[in-house]
Amino acid sequence: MTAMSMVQAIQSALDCTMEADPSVLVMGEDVGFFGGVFRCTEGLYEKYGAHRALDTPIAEGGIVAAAVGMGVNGLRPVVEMQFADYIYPAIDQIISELARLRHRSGGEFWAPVVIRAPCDGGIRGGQTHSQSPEGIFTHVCGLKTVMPSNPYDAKGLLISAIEDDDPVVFFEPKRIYNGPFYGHNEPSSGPNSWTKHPMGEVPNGHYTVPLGKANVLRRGGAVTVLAYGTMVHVADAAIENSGIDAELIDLRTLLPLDTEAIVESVRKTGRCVVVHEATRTSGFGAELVSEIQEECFWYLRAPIERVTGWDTPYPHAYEWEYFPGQARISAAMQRAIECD
Amino acid sequence: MTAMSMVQAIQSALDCTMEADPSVLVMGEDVGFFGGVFRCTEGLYEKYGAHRALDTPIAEGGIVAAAVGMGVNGLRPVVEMQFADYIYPAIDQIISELARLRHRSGGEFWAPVVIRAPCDGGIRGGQTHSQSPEGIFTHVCGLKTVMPSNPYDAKGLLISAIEDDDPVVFFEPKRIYNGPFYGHNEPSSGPNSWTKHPMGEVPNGHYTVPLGKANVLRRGGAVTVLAYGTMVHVADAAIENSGIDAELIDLRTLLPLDTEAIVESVRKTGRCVVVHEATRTSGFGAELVSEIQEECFWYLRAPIERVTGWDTPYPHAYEWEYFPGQARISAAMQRAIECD
Amino acid sequence: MKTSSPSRLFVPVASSRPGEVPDFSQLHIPEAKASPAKPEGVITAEETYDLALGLVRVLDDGGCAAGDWLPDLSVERLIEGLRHMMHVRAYDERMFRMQRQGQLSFYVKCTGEEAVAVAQAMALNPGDMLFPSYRQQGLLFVRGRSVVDMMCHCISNARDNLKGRQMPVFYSWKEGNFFSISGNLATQYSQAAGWAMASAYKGEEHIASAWVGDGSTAEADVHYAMLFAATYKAPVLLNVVNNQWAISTPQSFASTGTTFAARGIGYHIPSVRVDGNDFLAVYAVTEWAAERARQGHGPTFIEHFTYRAEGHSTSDNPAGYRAEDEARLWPLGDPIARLKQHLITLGAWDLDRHAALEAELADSVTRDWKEAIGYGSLESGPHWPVESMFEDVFKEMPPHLLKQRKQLESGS
Amino acid sequence: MKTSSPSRLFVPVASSRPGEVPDFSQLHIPEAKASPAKPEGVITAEETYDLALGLVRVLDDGGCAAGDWLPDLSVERLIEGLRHMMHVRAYDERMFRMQRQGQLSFYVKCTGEEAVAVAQAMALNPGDMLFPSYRQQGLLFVRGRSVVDMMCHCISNARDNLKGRQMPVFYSWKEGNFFSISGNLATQYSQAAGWAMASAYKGEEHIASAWVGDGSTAEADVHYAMLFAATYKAPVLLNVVNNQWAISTPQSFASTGTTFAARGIGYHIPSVRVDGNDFLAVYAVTEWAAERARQGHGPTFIEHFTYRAEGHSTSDNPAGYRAEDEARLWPLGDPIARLKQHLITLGAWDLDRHAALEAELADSVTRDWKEAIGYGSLESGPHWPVESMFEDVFKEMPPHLLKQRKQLESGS
Ligand SMILES: Cc1ncc(C[n+]2csc(CCOP(=O)(O)OP(=O)(O)O)c2C)c(N)n1
Ligand SMILES: Cc1ncc(C[n+]2csc(CCOP(=O)(O)OP(=O)(O)O)c2C)c(N)n1
Ligand SMILES: [Mg+2]
Ligand SMILES: [Mg+2]
Repeated sequence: MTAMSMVQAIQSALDCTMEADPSVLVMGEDVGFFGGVFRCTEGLYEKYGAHRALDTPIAEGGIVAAAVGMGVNGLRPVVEMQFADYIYPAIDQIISELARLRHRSGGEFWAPVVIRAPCDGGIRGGQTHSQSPEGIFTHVCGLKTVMPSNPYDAKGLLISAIEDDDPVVFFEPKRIYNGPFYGHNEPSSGPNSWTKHPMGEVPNGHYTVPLGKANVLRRGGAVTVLAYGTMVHVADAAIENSGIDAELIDLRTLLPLDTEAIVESVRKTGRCVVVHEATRTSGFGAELVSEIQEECFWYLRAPIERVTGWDTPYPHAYEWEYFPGQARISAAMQRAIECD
Repeated sequence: MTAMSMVQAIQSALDCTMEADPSVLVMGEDVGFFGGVFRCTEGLYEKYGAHRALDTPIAEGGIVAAAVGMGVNGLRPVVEMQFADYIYPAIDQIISELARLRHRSGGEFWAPVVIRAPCDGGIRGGQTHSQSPEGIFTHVCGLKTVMPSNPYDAKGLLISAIEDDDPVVFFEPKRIYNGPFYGHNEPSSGPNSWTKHPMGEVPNGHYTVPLGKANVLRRGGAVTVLAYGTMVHVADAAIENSGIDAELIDLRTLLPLDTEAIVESVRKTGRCVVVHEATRTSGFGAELVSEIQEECFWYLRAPIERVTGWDTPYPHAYEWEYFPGQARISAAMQRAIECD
Repeated sequence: MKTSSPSRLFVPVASSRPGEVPDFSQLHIPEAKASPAKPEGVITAEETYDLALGLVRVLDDGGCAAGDWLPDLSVERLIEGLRHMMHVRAYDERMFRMQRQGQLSFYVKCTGEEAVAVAQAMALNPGDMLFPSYRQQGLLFVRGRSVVDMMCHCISNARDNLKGRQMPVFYSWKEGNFFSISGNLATQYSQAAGWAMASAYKGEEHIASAWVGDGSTAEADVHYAMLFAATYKAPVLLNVVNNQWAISTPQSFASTGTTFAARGIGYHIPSVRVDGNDFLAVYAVTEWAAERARQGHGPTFIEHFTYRAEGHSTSDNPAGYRAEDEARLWPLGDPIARLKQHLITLGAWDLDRHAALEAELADSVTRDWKEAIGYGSLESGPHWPVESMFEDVFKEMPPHLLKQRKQLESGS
Repeated sequence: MKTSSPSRLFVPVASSRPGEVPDFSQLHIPEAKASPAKPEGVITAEETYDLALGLVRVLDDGGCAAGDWLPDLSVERLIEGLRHMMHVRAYDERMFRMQRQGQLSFYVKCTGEEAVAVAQAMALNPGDMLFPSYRQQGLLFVRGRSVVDMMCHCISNARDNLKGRQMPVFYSWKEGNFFSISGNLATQYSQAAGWAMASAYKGEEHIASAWVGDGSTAEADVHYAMLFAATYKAPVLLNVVNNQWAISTPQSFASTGTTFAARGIGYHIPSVRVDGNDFLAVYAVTEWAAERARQGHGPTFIEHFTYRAEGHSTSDNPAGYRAEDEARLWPLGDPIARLKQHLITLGAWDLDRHAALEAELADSVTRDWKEAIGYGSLESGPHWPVESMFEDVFKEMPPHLLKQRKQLESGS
């Protein structure tokens, strides 16, 4: 076990899989010689060579297309989008091709491509370095969508994703790339290493965290809080600081969703708050709310609340006002509990 | 008033606006000389010239980009995507540029572009000529999303969209392009002209149907059914044939959503069925369910049902098994009513 | 809009429209003997300038073959090529008629362009991977796919290898290294570059070959393919089938007024423009390019200059947008007629044998059709079980799809 | 993966990496007097072959100007150009330092590339529309934007014309016909083609000019821009600022081994490669291209051959990926030093005046900074009211945003 940041855990996942399987390669803008603008591919170029830590032209659509072709030809490309905000030029290849290939060819062809994309705000990146487009991908049949909240899960989930024969879009919350995030609505507060964080202790070797399984992080009876990525930490802090007896579920995989774990919890608590940083309207929270109200209707004692980013582009100056912070989560939990 | 198919009504909307305003032009693949593969731009080339009924290269991303530039330079381009399935190569320009321009420039620049896209199944088009991607666009702040269900609305809404200073994605359900659809799950049943359909009588001149206003098509007290596009007809037939006292709301505009009309109805009926042809998970139905359960929780007497396309690519051979037909809608209404 | 100045926007026009006399005066078709020389050894993109702006031809208008592009093909191979092209045409005729009778939802002919797919497939190795568009059915004939299987796919019956999921003509045939065709134009062009990169990555000798139409070159994926193929010297043949039309839109909306092959040079890819109706020339250029790729010299960009003699598809009526006579007057003729003439000139073929072969192939596709329809029709089945639509979305069916499948089965 | 053959995948390499001696041996920089001739009259793309593969230079290494590209610029205009470039550099220095002190979230310098934006803006008309990338701040200086306003934008204070929404350097200035810069590379390149098409549509004489970096040419929007501009002969200047690097990636991952200008010819666009560090050459080429566009002869594709002398941005450390000396040894020198030398050679400038101007401009940006920060800082404000973030999403605020704004205000 080593104390790792999420960046290091991702590096380690890539290293482990590349070492074990010569068909695994990483590719993307600045991922080769330089090791990636967020350093997630550091060291791989020296260790595995230019063709396995493959620098590419700045053409997201071309990168994914090439990865699809490579996947069809027996490789397992792990593509890095420099920012999730720049995944849109590749979306036709992702939706129309990568996600559909196995089905449309009657199972003849498929491409085991993983697309890693740093998402969310947290670096004063304004509207083009802060987006959270995960919801869109959950609407696309044929894709798996994952977002880890800590180094342990990041490595275990990424290894699962690379070994999976289906395409996976793997979102990495930048805000917690380099250390834990305790949900303070201040850019620089909180400790800045994972050393004392249980999920920051990461095995050096191979292990997996299964896709499609949520993690119940806190047990509680008063209200269920569903979150993923950074928001797990914010929700955790909100629960801690509000003293509410909440059950906190880290979804880890958005699709396929661990409906079982969610339903079990909400049937028990009768109340639910759904949290994400993405914009509200038609965000993934909407799917969660719908699924829960269908499955748990007779158990619900309060409307399910959504605490999300506002329906505006991500603003440069107001990161922390845009950000769904503890106060909003606490207020939502409170409203849920007070209902009857 | 003239009896028009939806195709003719759209033609007429384009003709009216082009005649009134020299800054309006139509552009897209085969829309010029030929008049469009679905004939929606027929006659405009002869009447307004090659530069206003503008044939383009087959490059959806380039078409929208050019339209954005034209919009910034004072024109009002109405872009045709040959099929909604081919909107993805343009999605970066739509999401990152068209939708964001006004906001990111502090209101300095904006582009009043309308993007028309024939959507849904109905022509045995398989997975690449049948998709319903509207849900994705409702997740994008800065875009308006519209889908008419009949010729009268199609013309009135399209004129509103063209005259609107915000970008609008305008989905046109192919299945009802050339005549009414009475919701029979058979490809060729039902009458094939709009002559006797009230909403098929269309004024020849200028009129508008406002964006953001739903249309209550049937009054009823037992259950609210929300639908848009083709599904309005299927729901209508299901209600008619099941004899259920349902209230049917045609949303017409998905964003901005007419929440008021929806909430008023569901508070009255206490039950709701949401219908769309798009795939289920994270479809626009999820947003509707979430919004309703938030606003009407204490009025709800049954879980809100979603009747949607399956979470699979649209299959060639099984159009009518994939299609959310009357039987599924009736069953959902029945379940909703029987609950208590 | 304030101004009322006349528009200065240039908009390309078609060389002919309905009611007009077809006008080929812009074409500048060089004679076969004026073909640019076949390069020897390693070549740079710049050195292919004449090849990209000229036109490689082997067969002249009289059916004689000459020049340094003349491929080394036996008479037997030539007859084989002729037979494949005629088989494709017979198949197209049959399927088109069946569509008109309501047996298929859709069909696309490749009439007039048969030489491209047939000659290219014959010049490639069976292990080479094909990424076609919807108009290269000829590839399947050369690779020996069962025509009955192709038909079963087109009518989505119980023997359709694509399980009723795809439209007609969007074939997939893994066994024959024929990639699943997408309805989205050009998306596979760039994938072919990736496939070829993987082949080099693995140190293998297989190459890839990809096709798009003239109109489709406008899509981003064609740019990506050229950029990636050139950057990584990927062993891939990037073919553009310039059949002059993209549905109703002439090639001038994609060619920017020069040849398509010229665009390849801008990406530093050796590029060739070839008479696409000349079986021998297409074969020779393909053989040459494949050899380059296999030896590690990277991609070749090939423009096949041909003509779409029929409508775009069964959904189309070309009378609405092009001069009636254009196809008949196309100055580069018909690929089958030209190879036939060549074989006759060689003394290896005659009109009787030709007529006999035509009849034999027509019979053959009729028999195949009868067999295919015996396995089920589109409207009446039998099809694959409806529930099979939930399979292959993922490798293993996740819970939400299991649930939906159950709902479908229970009709709820 | 079964095979263990060695990889045959070609991957481009940088000309130098840390610890290596910079190697410019591949550059082939012609002398100024070897510049390709300036074309007279209407010209086809093919006729610009030499211009696209060569390099237009006016200033030689000693600061003398000659040749038929020599623009007709008075000494006053040259000094104006020098002043703008020095002003930009002073501004960059100051802002970079302020970023290091935590006053800006991010900053991008254009050091070494000042001639591109400054000379081009001076050669264009004020009514021409600019679609820049983030490294053409020089355009704003020439067009006379208030430096204080630029700074206020960069620190998102209450006087930021973009209301705190955009990152630093993503300027927008409608009054100066300077389009809103996007964080997404190249997206505006293709919009510029559309803007220019609209200008022609309306019969107006304004032209557009757009910029991307070498790395960004790989994006689809650059392909779209070239295709649309060429197809409709749009009056637009398509500029590629080839500063050799895209963050850590050398231009060889985008250039496919030829010049960027060569790509333009493939799209049938007259194309020129110009010494981007030569103020006079950039001015001359721009003036020529703008004139062509204004006369209805369509687009020109211009590669500015220059060098990114500093890191990519404040988020970057070039020591991690390129040889330390590369910038200093760049064989085409520094644009300010070269114009300065030229003016000295002309007897119109001297070292004292230069030093004085440098000091004056440093003072000026210091004063501007003090004023700007007086209107508010990024961290402490005052900013625009937080609720203003709900404005301009749509022209009029729809109900759901009104509701969210209320929630924000009430903290719920
Ligand atoms: C991305 C995309 N856009 C549009 C279409 C609709 N479409 C199908 S075929 C076609 C014309 C293609 O012309 P070309 O590339 O010249 O090929 P050809 O049909 O002549 O073989 C168009 C526009 C599509 N299938 N995919
Ligand atoms: C669509 C998109 N992809 C990736 C990025 C991240 N990115 C920002 S700048 C840059 C390098 C651009 O290099 P170049 O075009 O050469 O311009 P330069 O910085 O050298 O001026 C990259 C990859 C982005 N902003 N947008
Ligand atoms: Mg064509
Ligand atoms: Mg650069």
